Amino acid sequence: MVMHTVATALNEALALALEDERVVLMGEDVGKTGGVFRISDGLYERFGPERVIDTPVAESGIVGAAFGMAVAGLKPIVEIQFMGFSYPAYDQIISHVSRIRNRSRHRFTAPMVIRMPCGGGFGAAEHHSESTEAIYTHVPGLKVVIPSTPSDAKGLLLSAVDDPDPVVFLEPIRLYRSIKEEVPDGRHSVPIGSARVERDGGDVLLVSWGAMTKETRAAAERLSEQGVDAAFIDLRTLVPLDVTTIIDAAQAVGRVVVISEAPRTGGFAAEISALVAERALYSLQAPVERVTGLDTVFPLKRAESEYLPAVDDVMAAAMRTLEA
Amino acid sequence: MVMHTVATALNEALALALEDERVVLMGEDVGKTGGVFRISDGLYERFGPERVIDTPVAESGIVGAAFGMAVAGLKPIVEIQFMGFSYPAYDQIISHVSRIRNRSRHRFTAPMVIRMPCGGGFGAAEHHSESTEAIYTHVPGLKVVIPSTPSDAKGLLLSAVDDPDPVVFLEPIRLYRSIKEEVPDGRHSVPIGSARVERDGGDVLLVSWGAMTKETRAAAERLSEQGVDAAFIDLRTLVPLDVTTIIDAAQAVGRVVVISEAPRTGGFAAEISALVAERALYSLQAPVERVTGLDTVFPLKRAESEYLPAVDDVMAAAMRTLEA
Amino acid sequence: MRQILTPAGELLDDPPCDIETTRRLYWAMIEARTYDRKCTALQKQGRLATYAPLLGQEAAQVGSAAALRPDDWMVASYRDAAAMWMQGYGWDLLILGRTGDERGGSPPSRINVLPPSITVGAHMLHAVGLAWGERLQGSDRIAMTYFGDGATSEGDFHEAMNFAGVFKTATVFLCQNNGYAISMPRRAQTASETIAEKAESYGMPGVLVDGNDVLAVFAAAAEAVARARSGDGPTLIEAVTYRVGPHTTNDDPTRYRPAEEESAARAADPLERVRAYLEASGAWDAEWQQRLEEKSAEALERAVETAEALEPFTRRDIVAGVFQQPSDALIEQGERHGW
Amino acid sequence: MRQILTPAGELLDDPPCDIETTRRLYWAMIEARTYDRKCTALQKQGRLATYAPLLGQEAAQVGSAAALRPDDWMVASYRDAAAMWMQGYGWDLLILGRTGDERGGSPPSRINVLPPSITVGAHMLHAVGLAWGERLQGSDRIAMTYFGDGATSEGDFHEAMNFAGVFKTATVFLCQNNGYAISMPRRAQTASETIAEKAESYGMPGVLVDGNDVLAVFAAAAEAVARARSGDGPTLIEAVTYRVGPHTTNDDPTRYRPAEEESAARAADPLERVRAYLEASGAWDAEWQQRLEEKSAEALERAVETAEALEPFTRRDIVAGVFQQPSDALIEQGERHGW
Ligand SMILES: Cc1ncc(C[n+]2csc(CCOP(=O)(O)OP(=O)(O)O)c2C)c(N)n1
Ligand SMILES: Cc1ncc(C[n+]2csc(CCOP(=O)(O)OP(=O)(O)O)c2C)c(N)n1
Ligand SMILES: [Mg+2]
Ligand SMILES: [Mg+2]
Repeated sequence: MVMHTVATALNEALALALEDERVVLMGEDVGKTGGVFRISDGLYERFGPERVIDTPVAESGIVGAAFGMAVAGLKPIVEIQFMGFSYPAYDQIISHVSRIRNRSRHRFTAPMVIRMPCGGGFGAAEHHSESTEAIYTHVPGLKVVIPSTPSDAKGLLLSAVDDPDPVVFLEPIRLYRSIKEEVPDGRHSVPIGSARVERDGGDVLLVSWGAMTKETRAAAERLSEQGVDAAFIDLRTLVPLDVTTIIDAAQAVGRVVVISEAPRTGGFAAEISALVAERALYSLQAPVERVTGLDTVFPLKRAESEYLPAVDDVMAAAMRTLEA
Repeated sequence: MVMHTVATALNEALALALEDERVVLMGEDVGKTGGVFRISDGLYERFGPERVIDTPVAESGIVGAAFGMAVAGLKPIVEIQFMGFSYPAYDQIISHVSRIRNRSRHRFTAPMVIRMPCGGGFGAAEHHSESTEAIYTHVPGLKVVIPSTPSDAKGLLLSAVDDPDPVVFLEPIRLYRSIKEEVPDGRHSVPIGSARVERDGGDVLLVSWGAMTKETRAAAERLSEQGVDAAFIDLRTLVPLDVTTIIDAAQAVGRVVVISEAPRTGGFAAEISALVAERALYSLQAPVERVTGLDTVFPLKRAESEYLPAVDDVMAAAMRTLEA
Repeated sequence: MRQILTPAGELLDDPPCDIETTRRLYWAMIEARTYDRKCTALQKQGRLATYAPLLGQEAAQVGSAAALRPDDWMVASYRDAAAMWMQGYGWDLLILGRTGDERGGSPPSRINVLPPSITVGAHMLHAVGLAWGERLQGSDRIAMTYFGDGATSEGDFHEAMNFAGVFKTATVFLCQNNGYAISMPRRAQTASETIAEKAESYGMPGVLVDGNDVLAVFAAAAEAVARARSGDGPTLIEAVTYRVGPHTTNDDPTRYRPAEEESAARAADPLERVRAYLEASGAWDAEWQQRLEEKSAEALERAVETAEALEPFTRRDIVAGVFQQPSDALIEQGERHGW
Repeated sequence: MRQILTPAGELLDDPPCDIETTRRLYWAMIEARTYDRKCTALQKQGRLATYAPLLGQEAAQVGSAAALRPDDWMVASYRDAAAMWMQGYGWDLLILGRTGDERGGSPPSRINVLPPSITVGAHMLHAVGLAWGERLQGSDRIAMTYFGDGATSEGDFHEAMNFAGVFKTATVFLCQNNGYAISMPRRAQTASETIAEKAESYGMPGVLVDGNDVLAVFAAAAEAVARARSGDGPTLIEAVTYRVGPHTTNDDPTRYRPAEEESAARAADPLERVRAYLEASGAWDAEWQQRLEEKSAEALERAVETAEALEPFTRRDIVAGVFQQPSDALIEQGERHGW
């Protein structure tokens, strides 16, 4: 066990993955500079320019070419520099990467990982703070993974590379270097499709993923100081969703708050809220609360805290479910 | 009043809109051929090639150039040949069309209409049967409209052209020529943001939009034959959503079925289901039912009826809410 | 514009292959035409979904595909059935796909031909990645991709050409300039003189060839394939041809092009050119022609039977195609009759 | 490569403007450099968000923008503050934007300059549409768009160039080839010799110009602008320059380029070249230089004050930017403190 941040855990996972000759890593500035977040630091030197590939600035090109490589038998890991720059590649992802298995009835497949740093809260320029997981979770044929701890980051990335299907792998920028924990050595893997129950509790269930786990965790702690016993599930995988874990907990607790950084309307939080109410209606003691970003463009540095859900917002929502 | 199909009503609305010199219509094959669905039939001849513009096959180019025109003071109406070909333009839509108002604090705006034929059920090739409204409804700054009757098609298209903000205008292909009704003459307009209560009823509330209104209507009729009094709301506008109409009805009826052609996970039906349960929890007599497409690629001709929700599916869901 | 056979079938240059090979190319063109006629007829009877005729483009497709090794990759589009068939994709599967059945997209494992691309533009990048991926695995397989004049307007054409140029992938870009993107004539699509010249922007050779001359196409493709295979990088070939039929069976070309243009193109038939050449070489007679036509008609008849005999495609099948292992939720969706 | 002033400031060709104008260009370049230094310093102090230095690109931006009419459109990117300022976009707004404030994107109504594009590639199409829209409204305004060498790899570059070529829009494409797209050197981005030559693919002229020579850039831009305004269509200009600083204040160029390359570029300073020319023409002295520097420093000081004095940007403001009339639900979101 070594202490890792999410960033170094991802770096280690990439290095382990690249030991398989079929794996290549490609994207803008992933090679010589090690990526704008240095997630691939040292890998270009270690595995060479044929395996760690600096590409031109062309997201559709990157994903489309990687798709061809995957069909030819490689396992490409693509880095899109920021989630907000994945949109030029959206057609390749939705029309081809996610569909070739179905289109060819398993004859051709595209096992590849599309990594995207996501989320806001670090004072970035426009387009650098996106949380548009909902445009990927709605696409049949894609798995969508979003770790929030160093261990999960490593274990899920290794699972994503091993997965026979394409995985959109979201990396919350705000968490890259904000948490450290011990991470199992070697080929530690975390299964795709299982949520992590971080905390048990009988009064209210908090469900979140990605960077918002930070605020959620803090809220759970502060609630506990106030005598409220909050359970907390970090989804980790959005597709395929661990419905059983969520619904069992919702039925047991009866009060649910879903926390997400994305704009409210049609965000993945809506899916969770809908599922909970559809499957646990008779256990619900209060309406499900959604604590989300605004239905606005993510604001620039000066006002981003006005957009992002805060610990207080999570607590207030939890209290509303208790008062209902 | 003249009898119109959705197709001819849209054609008339386009002709009326083009009477304003600031309006241009552009897209692939919209001119000389009048569009693959003939929605712009005759307009090239009437308004000329400068106003009804045949473009190269380049969706990002079409939307990006139209965006520039809109900023320069025109009111472009763009036709994307099929919704499944809107993805190459997704970056232009999400990163620029929807955001220029915010980015420039109202100094520059992009009032434009992006028309897309959508939905399946006519035996088309892959990519021609998409119902991905959820990737647009989640984008702040876009309005999303989807008429299902000739009158609404005309009235909403005229409102969309008049709107100061960009509108994604979805045209259910299956309905283009399947219904006829009398449509008010001239500049008849239907406000964006208001749902249409097609039918009142006290036993169960059916909520749908687009092509699924056809199955929903049929289900309401057959339920009524069986003594079940179904209310039916056609949303018509998805963003901004007419929350009041939906929630008032849900509270009054207490049983709700949402019907949508899109894949289930993260579809717009999830937003409706979530909203209803969040705002009308204490009135609900049964879990909200979602009747949707499968979480799969839309199948080809031979099997598409296996994917599409049928009248029976809607009825069965309604009965489940009644038996709960 | 490179030409070897004049429209009258006279040789202008050394042919790239012997007479026996030319006879095989001619046979393939007859198969292609038979397939095209069959599909057009089946579509009229409602037995196929929309169909995009390849009539007039037989030489461009047959001549280029003939340059490939059997294990090379092909990434083609909805109008390229003849090229795909040349590379081993059976008529039965091609027809099955056109009936609207996913199983038409699944060729046997030794056939490295992707199911036809319906989107315009995106698939060229796949051919870049395939060739690149083969090289990284130490193989000398190349990838040939087929697309139309209209597809060159898409951003993905640019990104594919640029990646191929930068990474020197073994990709042959075969553009069939058939004069139209649905209703848009070639001149209205781009302001360059030719499509071939666009290759220069990407540091690769561009070759302009008479796409109705099967020998010229074969020669150009063979050179490009050899170049790619030897590691010298990609080539763009513009094969100038004509879409004699409508864009698809839904289309009405009289709305946007003069009837004379169509009849002129019909007269410049790519098959007739080869026939005349073979006849002049003493390698064609009416009897052989009849045998070829009968053989092709039979082959197509069998293909239709095979395609139509398949058991229905079920909800369970739909669900089974999404992932290698469908999730529980997905299996549930496949098993429920209605929600 | 077109050049009018040698790096030593000697005239190779007729200058496109008189000495007085050249003095004004020189002053603008000093303003630009002062702005750049100021922003780099402010960023270090945490008063700006990430900043993308324009150091070394002053001539390319000032020379090209000088060719515009005040009401022409400009669509530029994150590194083009000098060009935008030339066209009337105030330093205060540019700095305000860099502090991370949406109000920096809102120039006064007579200024037809879009807020800087952060995405690479997409904005070139906007300049095509703007010029097209102006023409359809009977105006002879043209649109100039600024982008980097890296941006030419994006599909949207291709679509923009192609649309401009086909529809002959009055668009000037001004590519600042500064040698890098973050860490990717120009050679690794595309296999063509130059970027300028890519113009041919779109049926438009491509001009290669020394981007560190303000007079050559001005001359090339003035011709392209005149051509566009007279209805003769678009031009692509490649201004070859060098990004002397890091990509942004987050970047560390030592990871991917030799220090000598940077110092060589620093030595070939685009300002020094004009200074030497002006001095040789008797139009420069140290005292004037000092006055320019002081004036610029003051202007920038005031701009910073203006930007920083603004009241906070609130949740209500965020919500108010989405639509002309926010929906009730949106207003509610703006007014709630927390959910
Ligand atoms: C991305 C995308 N946009 C639009 C279409 C609709 N469409 C189908 S074929 C076609 C024209 C293509 O022309 P070309 O590339 O010349 O090929 P051809 O049909 O002539 O063989 C269009 C616009 C599509 N299939 N995909
Ligand atoms: C669509 C998109 N992809 C990636 C990025 C990240 N990015 C910002 S600048 C840049 C390099 C651009 O290089 P170039 O066009 O040469 O402009 P320069 O920065 O050198 O001025 C990249 C990759 C982006 N902003 N937008
Ligand atoms: Mg064509
Ligand atoms: Mg650059």
